[in-house]
Amino acid sequence: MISAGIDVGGKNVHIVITKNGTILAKMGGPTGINKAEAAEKLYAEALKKAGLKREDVTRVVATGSSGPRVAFANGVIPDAAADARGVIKLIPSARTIIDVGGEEGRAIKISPEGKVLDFAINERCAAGTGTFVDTMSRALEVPVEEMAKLSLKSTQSIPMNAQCAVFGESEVVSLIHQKTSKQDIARAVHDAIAGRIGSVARIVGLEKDVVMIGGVAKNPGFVESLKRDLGMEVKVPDDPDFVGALGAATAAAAGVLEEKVQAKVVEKETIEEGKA
Amino acid sequence: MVETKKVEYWRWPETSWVNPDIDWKKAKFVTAGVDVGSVSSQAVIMVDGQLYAYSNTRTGSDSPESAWKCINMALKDSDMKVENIDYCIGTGYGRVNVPMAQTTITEIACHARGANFMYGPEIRTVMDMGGQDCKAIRCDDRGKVMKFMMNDKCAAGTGRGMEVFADLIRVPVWEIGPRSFQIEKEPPMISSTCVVFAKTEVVGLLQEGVPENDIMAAYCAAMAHRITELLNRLGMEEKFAITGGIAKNEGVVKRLEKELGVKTADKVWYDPKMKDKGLPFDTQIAGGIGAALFAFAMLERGKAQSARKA
Amino acid sequence: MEASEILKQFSDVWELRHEYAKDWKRRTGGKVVGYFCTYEPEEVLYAANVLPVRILGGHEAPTLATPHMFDMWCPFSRDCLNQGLQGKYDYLDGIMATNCCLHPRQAFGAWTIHVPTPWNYWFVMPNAVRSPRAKKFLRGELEDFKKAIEEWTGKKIADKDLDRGIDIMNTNRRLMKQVYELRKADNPPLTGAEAMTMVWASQLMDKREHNESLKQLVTALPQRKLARDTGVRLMIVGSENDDRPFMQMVETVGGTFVIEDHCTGSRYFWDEVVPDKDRLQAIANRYCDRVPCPNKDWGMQDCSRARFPHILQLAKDYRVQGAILIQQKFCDPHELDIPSLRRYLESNGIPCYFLEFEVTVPIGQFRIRVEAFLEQIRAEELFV
Amino acid sequence: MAKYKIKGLDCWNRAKELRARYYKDYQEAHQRGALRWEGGAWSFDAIPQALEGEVHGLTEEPYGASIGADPALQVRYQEAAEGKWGCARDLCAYLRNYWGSIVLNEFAFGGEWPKADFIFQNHICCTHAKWLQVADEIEGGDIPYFCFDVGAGAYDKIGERQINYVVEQLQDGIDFLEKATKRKIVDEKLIQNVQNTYDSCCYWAKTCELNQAIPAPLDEKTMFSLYVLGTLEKSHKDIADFYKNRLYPEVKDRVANKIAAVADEQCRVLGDSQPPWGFLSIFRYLEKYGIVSVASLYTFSLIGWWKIDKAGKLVPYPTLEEQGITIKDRDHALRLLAEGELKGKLMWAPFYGAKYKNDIVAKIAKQWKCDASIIHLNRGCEGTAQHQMEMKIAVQKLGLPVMTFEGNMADEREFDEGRTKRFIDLFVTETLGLKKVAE
Repeated sequence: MISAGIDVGGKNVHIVITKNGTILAKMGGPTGINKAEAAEKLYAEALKKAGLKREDVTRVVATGSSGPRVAFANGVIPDAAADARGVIKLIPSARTIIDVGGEEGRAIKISPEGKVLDFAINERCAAGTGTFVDTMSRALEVPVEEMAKLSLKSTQSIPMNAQCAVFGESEVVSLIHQKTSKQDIARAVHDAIAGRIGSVARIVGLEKDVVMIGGVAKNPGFVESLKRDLGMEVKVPDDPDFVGALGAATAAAAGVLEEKVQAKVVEKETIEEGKA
Repeated sequence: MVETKKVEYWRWPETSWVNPDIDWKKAKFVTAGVDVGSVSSQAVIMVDGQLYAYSNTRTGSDSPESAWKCINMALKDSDMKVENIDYCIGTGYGRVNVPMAQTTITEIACHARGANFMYGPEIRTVMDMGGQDCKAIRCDDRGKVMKFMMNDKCAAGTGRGMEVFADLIRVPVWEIGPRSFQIEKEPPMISSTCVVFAKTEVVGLLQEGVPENDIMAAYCAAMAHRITELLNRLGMEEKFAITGGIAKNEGVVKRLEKELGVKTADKVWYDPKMKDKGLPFDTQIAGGIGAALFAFAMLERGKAQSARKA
Repeated sequence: MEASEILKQFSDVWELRHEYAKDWKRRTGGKVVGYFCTYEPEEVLYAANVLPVRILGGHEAPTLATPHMFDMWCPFSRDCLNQGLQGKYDYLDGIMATNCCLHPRQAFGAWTIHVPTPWNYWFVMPNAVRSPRAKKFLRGELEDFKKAIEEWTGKKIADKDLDRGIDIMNTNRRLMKQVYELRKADNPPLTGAEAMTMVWASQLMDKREHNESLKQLVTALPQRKLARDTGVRLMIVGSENDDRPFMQMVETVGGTFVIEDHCTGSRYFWDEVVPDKDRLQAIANRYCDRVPCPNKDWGMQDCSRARFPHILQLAKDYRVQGAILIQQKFCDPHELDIPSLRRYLESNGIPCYFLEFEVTVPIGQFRIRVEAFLEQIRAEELFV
Repeated sequence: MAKYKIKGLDCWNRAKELRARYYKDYQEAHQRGALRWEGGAWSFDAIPQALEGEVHGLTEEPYGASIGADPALQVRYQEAAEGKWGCARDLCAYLRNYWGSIVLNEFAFGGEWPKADFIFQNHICCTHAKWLQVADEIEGGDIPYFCFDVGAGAYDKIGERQINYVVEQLQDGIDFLEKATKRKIVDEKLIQNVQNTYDSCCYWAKTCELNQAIPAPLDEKTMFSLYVLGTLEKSHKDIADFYKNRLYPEVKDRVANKIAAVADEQCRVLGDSQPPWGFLSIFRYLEKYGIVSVASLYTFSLIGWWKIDKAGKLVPYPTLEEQGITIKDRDHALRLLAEGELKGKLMWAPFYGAKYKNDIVAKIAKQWKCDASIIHLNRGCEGTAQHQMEMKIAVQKLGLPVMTFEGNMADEREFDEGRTKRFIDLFVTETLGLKKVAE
């Protein structure tokens, strides 16, 4: 059976098409302004890459913060659920998942079957997300990939005080003025976020194996900082940013079909409101 | 993960100006104020307390460089050299890294003093909307700070935020103000003013097909609201003037006036001579003006010696 | 000994607090009890030859505390718990807390569950300290506390022991007050950061040793001249404060802290126990009559506060030109007082500036605020 | 096809009527020559209500909560408190609503802010004494103010000394009241009020106890609106009568007839702390999955009195009848009142340590047959947010799945409805493995 998983996040769309569990095609790209369109377009490309027609695909499951926007999906599953399914497929020994994407960092505790037992997310501030890294790389005037390499060369740890991404930016600038090496600054940035994410992970409890996924997992500098913060090994699968999509595809194959979750807000009820 | 930069919608034009009617060589004191902010840098040159030249440039990652860049730009159409300056005061967020400055004074004091010079002695409340700080200042008729407050450890509702927004919505930053009024009716404001999360929210609105102008209106309104909160905490007293970059954004200013129920002082020189000559009025140079005026005062009062090298 | 050397000793105890406590145990074979709030009656602990050490900030991101205290709890309390969870206090024989504010109770609660400590005690300190009923009630609680310690240490606490405990504490208070007296000078012989380091040390080390150093300090300080301009005479008021980088930063940009009202400063030691043949009652009276924490400061007939006039008096005695009001983020007791305190001080001609502390303060952002505040105070120099 | 019958509460309108009357009485008190007083929901209203003549109180928390139920109003009030008075944004959300209301001189139920004649407060958390101390200041500082302290220790440590400490303060409180109002305390009234207080507090606990039944006759969302009366004036005979003779019998009858709060009850949830009042809709959202919040330490013991019996079970605190007590005189009344509030109100236990809360919560989870727990990490009230993370760990140890979500009982700026529903979807479909029930 052929199934597809589509992960539509804040910044990127990731698509995985599988046949009886084996991956036929992976396709990723930026969401741009219109996420639905981007998903549509990339899905077409993915099918082409896999040499398939739409009707060949039995079931499509979407996930990610904008999963519900994917009109052609047969169902939607929550992103943490997709993470869990994807990770357990790739690394069966995984018990704790740390997923750091552009706008959210989350930790998930899973059972050996890949069921979500507990989860926590980095609440309401950007200082624990990929965006923080992007902002800092802009301030440091080196691309993120470069930052990763630099931080691995760093020899000392400098604490960053700023919580806010924008103040972090100016803290980086003042570190530059203090003639702090770019290596050390890069590490300071990674350590700062790792600290935030690390404490989120501790909320669900750190059970081995800890697996990190999401776009930021491609940043070895950050992974290093995270290992340091957690004081334990952190595994990273190949293409860590495709894991959510893979999980959705797995769900599709398994036939998990949640009816689309409407985001409509129920009208407010007051304290007098009762059962009557 | 790294964003490849397209057109930089946040980038605004850099400017400079020299007053042709002043012969600085006759001056008793030539003073300068260099305001190195987190986003923009200005240099202001004053001749015996008269505005002689200024520049408004973008701050790079290196403050000393930015300082040189803006002071050289201010003097590019003048025969004055930096060595001719008697006393220079550095201000702004990068004030400690202004090589040509003899001393530093915070932008809070400088903006109050500058606003007093630009808008006149009736100003009692000054709002400096800078790159990453909002400063609400109460001052007396000489522009002396009586009380002030700054935004908390988060950059929501600052100039930097507006730039990120401009980039995101792909509209030149100076167009946001005017376009934010080309709307049917005022939309609800963006709920999160956090630079990063506002981004998420804006993207959401764009996807729901909310017209760009409405989103700009919603963002400007959110910013105006943040500033109102700060002013309420400070305790607002008229007349009220705005300095800094955001002052140029009518979209924010008009909404701010509406929410406060207070009119902001007109952006024209208080000094009739300057007004009549139609000298350019740039709200971003208030800090530099204040610094240059303080430098002049310190020389006059013998609190400082001329550092003139030539 | 030189004043500077003695102050250096205090600074060393502050920096090497754990080494000090471990060494003290080795030297004396005594027990060490950690405590959170200055309403814990150290007199009784000293009477039992138990060393009380206050849990103070470690100033590292409290990542281990997050699973136990989510971030609406004050950073100081989270910091305290974090150090417990890191094992930094593994040498403690006991840990105790009291009815102060709700924040340290979180830390204490988690501590008793997750940080193995042989003995723990919850000491009930009444909140209505201005009620005539509190003193009697507190005496009873002290009785229980004394019993609990006797059972724990297996030694009876006699009146002479209580007298010793009271004397150690009172001597310490008296000597530190003498040092503070010197801060009234035009050019104080010690900075605010140094003065507070002295108080922190007092909360961390054996007060008998602290007292010996203080005796020398009191004689040595008058000869000390600091090669610095005192600048603006500042007061700092608010919640727990052990942020030395902040104190030092302010004193490098043109100000000097000449007095403060913190439970890590004058509020901790200002009042002595007035001896009475009923020792426990004497101790109870002291803790009810001391300069209160805002949390315990309310009137019996009206909305008056006992704390405000005291703070104003300090400001006058120390010729304060401006006050910096600080609080740990989320510190309700101080958040509840500060708007009123600010109005009170400003109406009495003392300009105020407010700052909110976290585990680490963003020095850069605070520096500009402080500089601007100092400029505001001496602005006249800048006008023709 | 629904699993159980459901039916609205017959006494519902009576509850609404009592609540409405309470605020109206306070507002109009002066027109009737009656006195007005402010205090907390736990301020032993039995005492000021025993003053001769007509007296009406305003309790601060429920008032703040009512404002919280209306996000637009709440933001306006809070911005007034934060802006015009200058208080911190992270203070108790009820308090900011309350102060803002005074700052704007607006009574949330219409008209101007009705200034009180005196304040009779008690200090239950860091906020309480200061709440009305500052309110008094905002109003000019001329309101006679009294605040007593109940911080005498945890329920299992309450002995003679602790009771005496509170009773003596109450006696001082009576002197204060008589001096401030130039009216006398009427002992007959006081005795009756204490009797009523016992009925309100014990019968609320008995009603909560009935919720151990499957299906649960009440869901927490409804209970929120029912305990409110007890936070207004538990010493009032109409309110005591409501709990004893209207609510309790009706809920008993629901249990007998298997009338459910939620038709498709399939998962019983243990809650904690106040809900985000402006967003009670999340409870409706849970019902789509057949999830019923049936119990919480907060809802049970905010007004309910409880004790732990010999078997270690959590049971309602005995009424005076059950104890065979008739109140003799004023001191007897004060003593009984202090006893009930100090020993019976387990809500206070968490203030003395995480273990207390965990023990009680574990009993509730077992006795009320909870399958899971959803904890509102309430940034608006540090009192009820005591040890919530420790509670999470403890409940997970019991084998119950736990979901937490950050929010604020009365500051919508700190609650993200969309995200919370996302959490619920994940928790319910994945961790609990439940499907939405057909609508």
